[in-house]
Amino acid sequence: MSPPKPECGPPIRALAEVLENHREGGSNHRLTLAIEGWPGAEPGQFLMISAGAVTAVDRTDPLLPRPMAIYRGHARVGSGPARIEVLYKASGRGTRLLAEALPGQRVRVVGPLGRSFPPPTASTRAFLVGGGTGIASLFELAARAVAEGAATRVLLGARTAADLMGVGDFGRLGVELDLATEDGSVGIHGRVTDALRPRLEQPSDRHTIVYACGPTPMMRACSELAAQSGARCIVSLENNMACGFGVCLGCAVPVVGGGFSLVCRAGPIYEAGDVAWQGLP
Amino acid sequence: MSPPKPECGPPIRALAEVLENHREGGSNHRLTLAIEGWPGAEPGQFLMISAGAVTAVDRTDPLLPRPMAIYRGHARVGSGPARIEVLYKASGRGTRLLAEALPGQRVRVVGPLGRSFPPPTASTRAFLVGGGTGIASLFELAARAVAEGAATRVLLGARTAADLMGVGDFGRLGVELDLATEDGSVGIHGRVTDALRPRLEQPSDRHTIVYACGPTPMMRACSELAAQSGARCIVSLENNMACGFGVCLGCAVPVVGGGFSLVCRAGPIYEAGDVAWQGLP
Amino acid sequence: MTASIDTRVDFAGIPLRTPVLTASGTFGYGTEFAPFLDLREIGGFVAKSLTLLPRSGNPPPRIAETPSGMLNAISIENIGVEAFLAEKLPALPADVVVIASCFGTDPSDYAKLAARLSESSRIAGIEINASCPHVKSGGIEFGQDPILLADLVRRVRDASAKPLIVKLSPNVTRIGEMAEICQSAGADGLTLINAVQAMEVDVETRRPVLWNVLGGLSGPAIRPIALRMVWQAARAVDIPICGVGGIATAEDAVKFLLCGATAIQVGTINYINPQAAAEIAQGMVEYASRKGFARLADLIGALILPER
Amino acid sequence: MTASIDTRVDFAGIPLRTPVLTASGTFGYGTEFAPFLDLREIGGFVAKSLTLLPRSGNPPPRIAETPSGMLNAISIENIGVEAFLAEKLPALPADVVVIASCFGTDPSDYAKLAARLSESSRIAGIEINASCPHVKSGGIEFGQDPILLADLVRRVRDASAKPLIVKLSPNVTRIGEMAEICQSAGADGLTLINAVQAMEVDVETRRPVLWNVLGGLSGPAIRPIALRMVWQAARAVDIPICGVGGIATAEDAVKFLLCGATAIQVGTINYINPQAAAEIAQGMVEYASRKGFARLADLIGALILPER
Ligand SMILES: Cc1cc2nc3c(=O)[nH]c(=O)nc-3n(C[C@H](O)[C@H](O)[C@H](O)COP(=O)(O)OP(=O)(O)OC[C@H]3O[C@@H](n4cnc5c(N)ncnc54)[C@H](O)[C@@H]3O)c2cc1C
Ligand SMILES: Cc1cc2nc3c(=O)[nH]c(=O)nc-3n(C[C@H](O)[C@H](O)[C@H](O)COP(=O)(O)OP(=O)(O)OC[C@H]3O[C@@H](n4cnc5c(N)ncnc54)[C@H](O)[C@@H]3O)c2cc1C
Ligand SMILES: Cc1cc2nc3c(=O)[nH]c(=O)nc-3n(C[C@H](O)[C@H](O)[C@H](O)COP(=O)(O)O)c2cc1C
Ligand SMILES: Cc1cc2nc3c(=O)[nH]c(=O)nc-3n(C[C@H](O)[C@H](O)[C@H](O)COP(=O)(O)O)c2cc1C
Ligand code: FES
Ligand code: FES
Repeated sequence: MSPPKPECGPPIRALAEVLENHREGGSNHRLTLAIEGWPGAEPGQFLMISAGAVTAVDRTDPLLPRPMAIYRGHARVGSGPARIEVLYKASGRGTRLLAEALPGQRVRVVGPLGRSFPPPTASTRAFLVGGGTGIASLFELAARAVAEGAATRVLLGARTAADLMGVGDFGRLGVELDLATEDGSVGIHGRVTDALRPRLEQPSDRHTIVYACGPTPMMRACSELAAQSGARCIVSLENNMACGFGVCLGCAVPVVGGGFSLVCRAGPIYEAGDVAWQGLP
Repeated sequence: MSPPKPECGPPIRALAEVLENHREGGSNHRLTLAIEGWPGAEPGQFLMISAGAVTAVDRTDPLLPRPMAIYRGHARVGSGPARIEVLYKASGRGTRLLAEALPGQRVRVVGPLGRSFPPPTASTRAFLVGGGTGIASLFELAARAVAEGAATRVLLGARTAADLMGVGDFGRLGVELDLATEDGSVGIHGRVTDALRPRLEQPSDRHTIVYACGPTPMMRACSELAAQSGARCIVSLENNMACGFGVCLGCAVPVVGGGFSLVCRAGPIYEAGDVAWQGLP
Repeated sequence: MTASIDTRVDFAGIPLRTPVLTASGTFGYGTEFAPFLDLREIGGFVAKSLTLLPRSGNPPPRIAETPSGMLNAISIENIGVEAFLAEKLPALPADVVVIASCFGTDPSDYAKLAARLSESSRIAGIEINASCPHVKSGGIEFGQDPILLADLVRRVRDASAKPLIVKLSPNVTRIGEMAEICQSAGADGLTLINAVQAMEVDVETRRPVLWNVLGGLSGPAIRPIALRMVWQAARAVDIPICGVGGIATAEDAVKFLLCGATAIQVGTINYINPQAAAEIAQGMVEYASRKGFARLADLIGALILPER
Repeated sequence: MTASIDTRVDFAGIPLRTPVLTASGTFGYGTEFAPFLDLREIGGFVAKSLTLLPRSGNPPPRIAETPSGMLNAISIENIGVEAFLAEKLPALPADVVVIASCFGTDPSDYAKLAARLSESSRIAGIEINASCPHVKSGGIEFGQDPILLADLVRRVRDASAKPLIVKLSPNVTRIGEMAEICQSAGADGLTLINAVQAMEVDVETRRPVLWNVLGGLSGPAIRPIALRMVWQAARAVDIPICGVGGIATAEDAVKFLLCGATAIQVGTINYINPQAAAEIAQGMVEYASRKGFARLADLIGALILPER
């Protein structure tokens, strides 16, 4: 499969300083890092972050770093370090340890990694559909879409209001924003795909692009809705990763036409039509 | 071997709160813990302390707790938790992680463990000889000796002044205090045993007790000096430990007359004459 | 709600209150844990391996820490079978299940031990330690050689009518084959795994860390190896299996049951948390009720395999 | 001061700038690490195992995290020997030592691969992966069966004049015996260990974590097992040994040399720290100078054993 866009980089390995790391509703956290020598990143790229702050001596449990989308990158002030934001959910062992990292402590990062979203243009009708932590992969894309003058609607869904990530940030971008919660605590009562469906009722052409990131069933549903209305659909996949830069072969997902594709290298961004959905974990 | 004194206890397992944990010269640290349900301890007993503060999720590396002498136990205020002080040297993986524990964080402890020093009496001429981190095992004994009205002299040695633990505390007890440093930065220029030697030149009887805790060669030298002058010598041994309460059999040391003794259970306090010195690690 | 879960299992003819036992050599003779837990909160324990005569082990250092694990080379230091029967056994509450572990350098040692231990009504079962990974003569050869192992098990089987459990060594090419051999030789159950033979070096002294040079690796590091071997053994035999190796949490214990173990043993973690076994027993009940299992026994072999 | 240390070693006839290599399957085809380190800072690398034809591996999930380790069941996904020779090899700097790893389901596959690879002057040596722990047909049988292994090594020996290295499986009863077999069958060197066969289960889904059910355990967790096997193999054979298994620091690497390894390979840690191999190479120099060794080669087998 031809990648949507040449990968950005080259990635660096850095000892990032934690500037902020606080809880934002539910178990969602916002981590702000200062990274020296950051080469810049494109929307949709990610980082590998150590599972917890670096301690006096390296601990081998948990062993593997965790892949995290680059939620927002701030323009570097002069020659200083870049400021990079990550939104994450403290769920398992690594992210719960990460949630304990204090400002001034350090975390190891490798990135930017992966390929970025094919950018929207002024003629694009862009629907950015985010579910759960998948929302984190969409902010830079939304900002880019607005900058390009694309008609941009962001649809965000989660179980409940507290779990919705970054709603305020998206709001400030001035995009059209639809929210959906499974308990109806905010926005429409239901799934984010229920919010998308009516938007795609009219047949649309390839200038209409659905960018989806979230749980696999959600992305799969988005790709079907898009296909029905003739729209293009781009998804950002998740998979277990050990390295993040294409050497462990652990992140492979099956693709249409047979064989596998490395989410960390050929992805995480895919044309929905290229993904062999039934074969995903 | 008949233990010098029946063991105190029963030990408890507790999630202790870190009240203070700061550096005190060199790589020595003072850790103050608040422990609920603490049964009290006798001079010479120790704790098993987790290798670092307890984190959101248990990490299995480093795996084993670390044995640490109970440096000082403070009388409980009303029904509140007991305040226990530990002096430790941040040297290896576990103690360097322990040195990062912040006030308010928690560490797991099991204790009090091991047997205590045979107490001095009013008729005792007590020499407490501490080297390096071994000093930490002697403070409660010194306090007891003073309380009993024993003639008490404390001799403390280390590589350099900064490495000397708890000198101020011993001073405040009003004991006679001799210091020795290998670089001469404070006290006599040499080993703590060089400070002990002149004190034992006159032949002495069994009322003279040399209590020694420190590196094995130091304790061995003390036992020889004591033997030469006819004094009694009690030592506090160290050995690798996994459990601290007599089940792993990992802490065994050879004893005179063959066989092994568990430092955590029969010890750490031994009559110097019972120890098969040549067989120590 | 969790009260309604039936926690009982039958392991090799031994009725257990809960599938959670503690492993030989990690629980002393039981009494050492009195300050920390009520022995009735667990299914029972396997006592430190016994020899016919008292045995003093290796000189120090005997243990070392490794990533998520530890090494040991104790060499079966124990008080001997007679002192165990005379002093240790009577000190235990009557309703605590005690499994005795036998160790020897010759099959006849094992047979004599099993016969002697079988005279006591307090012994619920015999575990053959055919797998001690660091004693040159003894353990390792039995557990690693099919012929030796079959002979050993038969000899002990003839010497005792108690439930007979063979504890297997992980240091073999085909664990399933060893399991089959024990089954056909008359074993009632299997325990696996013992520690994995390993080594550690001190780069400062340039010497082996252990006096014995080689030792046994235990702790969470080996859990995935133990789980694999339990899974393979469970598919090779019909007799029940007791899983041991790196179990630190109730979830770990559940994994072993799902892979086919009838019971589990908590080992190294007892040192770090002397209350672990009781906490694991409780946690398994919570898991079962959360997952809607009425009996812990229903978890045995309940692993869902992809149909291919 | 550290500059004065001679870091060169000769491994199985391959002159190495430093004893630090990177392990097959953990370093891709080399080029992936260009952003992170200069390949000239390490001794060289073993490329991902190759098969005669391109091979796509197992469906996801392929990896899982375990205590101080990870499981993998990739199943030798690779681009095939021809694409490797045509595309990957030319992309590498001329002075980088490249060892090719061969994998097959039949001895003739290995022989053909070795012969084809030997045509390239860029290949410094051939490593036989006779030990892949998770492919039913192939790896595991060769590495675990003395007769199959001897035959395999002889067949490949006849097919190639390049330095021939056999990578052994840790899933055997007697590693020393396997080492001897390879030596007498004509191997120039040995690499050990490959990942240890293991398993992990997800208690929420009650399913194996890996699509393949079984996988290979790697990372620091297995280091004490690898060190033991290297020690045992080094005492069994005269041919040089390359130690691999859980190496994360220069001290870890030194331990393997002290136990008799001539070189080492960094594996899993490359994923976590893509600069690890270069840092380890540098750290070994610092260790040597701190300890007063003029040559890293002087560390080989320099373990001090208690005289008894
Ligand atoms: C490209 C990419 C971008 C991501 N961006 C974000 C983000 O911005 N915010 C966020 O909260 N999450 C993100 N995730 C998911 C995140 O990586 C996992 O939630 C996280 O790895 C779980 O780690 P844990 O320590 O909480 O769970 P644990 O249970 O401790 O994880 C155990 C192992 O499984 C892996 N794992 C578990 N769940 C996942 C998962 N869903 N995806 C990948 N690996 C997993 C872990 O990496 C680790 O190796 C992203 C995943 C990918 C692949
Ligand atoms: C009864 C007793 C009381 C002690 N009291 C004190 C004290 O009050 N203050 C203090 O600073 N130290 C004390 N020690 C020594 C202290 O336990 C070790 O310094 C500490 O375990 C080293 O751990 P680490 O994490 O720094 O080293 P690491 O290198 O990480 O230790 C690795 C392993 O070796 C063991 N180990 C290493 N050195 C020793 C040692 N000297 N003794 C026992 N185990 C060791 C560790 O416990 C651990 O299991 C005492 C030891 C014993 C046995
Ligand atoms: C210090 C120590 C001593 C042990 N002694 C014995 C023993 O005497 N008999 C035996 O069968 N197993 C013995 N074992 C092995 C354990 O019973 C268990 O099989 C092994 O440690 C793996 O389980 P774990 O990882 O939970 O510890 C010992 C283990 C340790 C750590
Ligand atoms: C994801 C992964 C893939 C591997 N692929 C191969 C392979 O293709 N060929 C091979 O000989 N070894 C392979 N190995 C084994 C490693 O080369 C190494 O022997 C093993 O991981 C132990 O070393 P470590 O603990 O340093 O990783 C692989 C290991 C991992 C983790
Ligand atoms: S995560 Fe290692 S190859 Fe993709
Ligand atoms: S430390 Fe376990 S018996 Fe002494």
